[in-house]
Amino acid sequence: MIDVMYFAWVRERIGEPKERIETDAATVMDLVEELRVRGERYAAAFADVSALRVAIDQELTEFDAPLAGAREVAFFPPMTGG
Amino acid sequence: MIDVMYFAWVRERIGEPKERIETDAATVMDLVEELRVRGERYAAAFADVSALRVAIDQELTEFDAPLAGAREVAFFPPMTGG
Amino acid sequence: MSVRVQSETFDPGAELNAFTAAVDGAGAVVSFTGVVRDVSGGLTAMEIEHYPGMTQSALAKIVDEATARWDLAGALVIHRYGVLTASENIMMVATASRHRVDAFQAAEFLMDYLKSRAPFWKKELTRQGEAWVAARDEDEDALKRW
Amino acid sequence: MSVRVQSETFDPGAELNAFTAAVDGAGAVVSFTGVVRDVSGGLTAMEIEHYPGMTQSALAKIVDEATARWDLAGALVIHRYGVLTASENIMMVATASRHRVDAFQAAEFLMDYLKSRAPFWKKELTRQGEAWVAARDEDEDALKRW
Repeated sequence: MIDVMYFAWVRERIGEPKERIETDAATVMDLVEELRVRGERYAAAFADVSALRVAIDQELTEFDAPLAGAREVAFFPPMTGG
Repeated sequence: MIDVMYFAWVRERIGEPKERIETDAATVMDLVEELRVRGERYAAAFADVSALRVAIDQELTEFDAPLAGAREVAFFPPMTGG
Repeated sequence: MSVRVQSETFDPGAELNAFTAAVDGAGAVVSFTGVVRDVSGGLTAMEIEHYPGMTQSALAKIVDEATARWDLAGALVIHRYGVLTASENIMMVATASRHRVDAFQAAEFLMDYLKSRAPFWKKELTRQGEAWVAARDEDEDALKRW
Repeated sequence: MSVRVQSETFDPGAELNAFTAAVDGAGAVVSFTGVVRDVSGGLTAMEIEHYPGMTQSALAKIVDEATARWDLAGALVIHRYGVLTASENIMMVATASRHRVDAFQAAEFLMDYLKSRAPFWKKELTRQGEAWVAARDEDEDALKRW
């Protein structure tokens, strides 16, 4: 089980800030593939991963990063702080 | 007649902040040559003009600048503002 | 070194003075304040979302990096989240050093990283509707110089 | 655009807040504050001499140059002269812009020019005696990047 979190417009497209997901995905990208087939809202949110950023356990990482041991994965658009 | 002003250690070496001088000097450097022969304190202050800066009528300039029409010439070390 | 993530507003002048007093001995203090501006002329509010579990640690990491790279006597980051209106302060960075170049460079570094690597997202609410602020390529490019 | 040359002290925080309020609409405000620091551990005072007839116009010219080069909503320079003691504020620069890069660049430009082109001279009075602060080659070199 993994906590998957969504922020900003990713959160709005999916309609949830957070969910727990049962997955055997090996990498972030594998998880994205699993999410995409969950329905239209997911397909819309994950249509273009180049427009997204991902963090595993609150550290920014890449989409080819392994998920082994991960407790929390977060998807969001490029950050706009400052 | 021209007002000649001295600041910082130039002022201290010469012992005066300001004096009026009768001069026909064509350039700043000509004026420096005239001042140097006024005595030891002047010779000490103007020993190395590369260590000095000059302003004519309150605008920074160079030692080869013409003095024609100048009302005020100021000599001082490199500035240390900020 | 101090990092604060908060919804409440803050007083940049009071923060600057307190910061300067605390880093006694540093000759150079640089501050940056980010203010909500009404670009379109119809802004009713700015909403800032963040990733609570990650924000504090991401900011602390950025500040640690700045402290390692420059000779700093102190660094401060304050960043707000929640709903803000025009002219409200969004965030503030302050750096102190014996050398003005270090203070300036560290402040710019902190700002560049805050823009693109701290988990904040801004949404503008205008009379015409609402829109997430898009990240700008030049903000991503700005990181390359460090 | 505002230039003040004064012997009295000033409150950087209050100045920053007043400046920010006056440039309403600028999203980015940068400030630099220079503070007397006791490098040697024996400083009793810092004396700042200036060239009254030239100071204001030299500073105004530097500010005009910054305003011409960057997209500024405002710029402020305050510089003191006279006798100051450790931890007193010497000077302050503030810039405001819609773009953080402009605000930072203009503030650094103003500082670089203030260091080497504004007619101020600092003397340090210590228990061991007094000495004029020497201009540093790196301050002169800093002008080359502009």
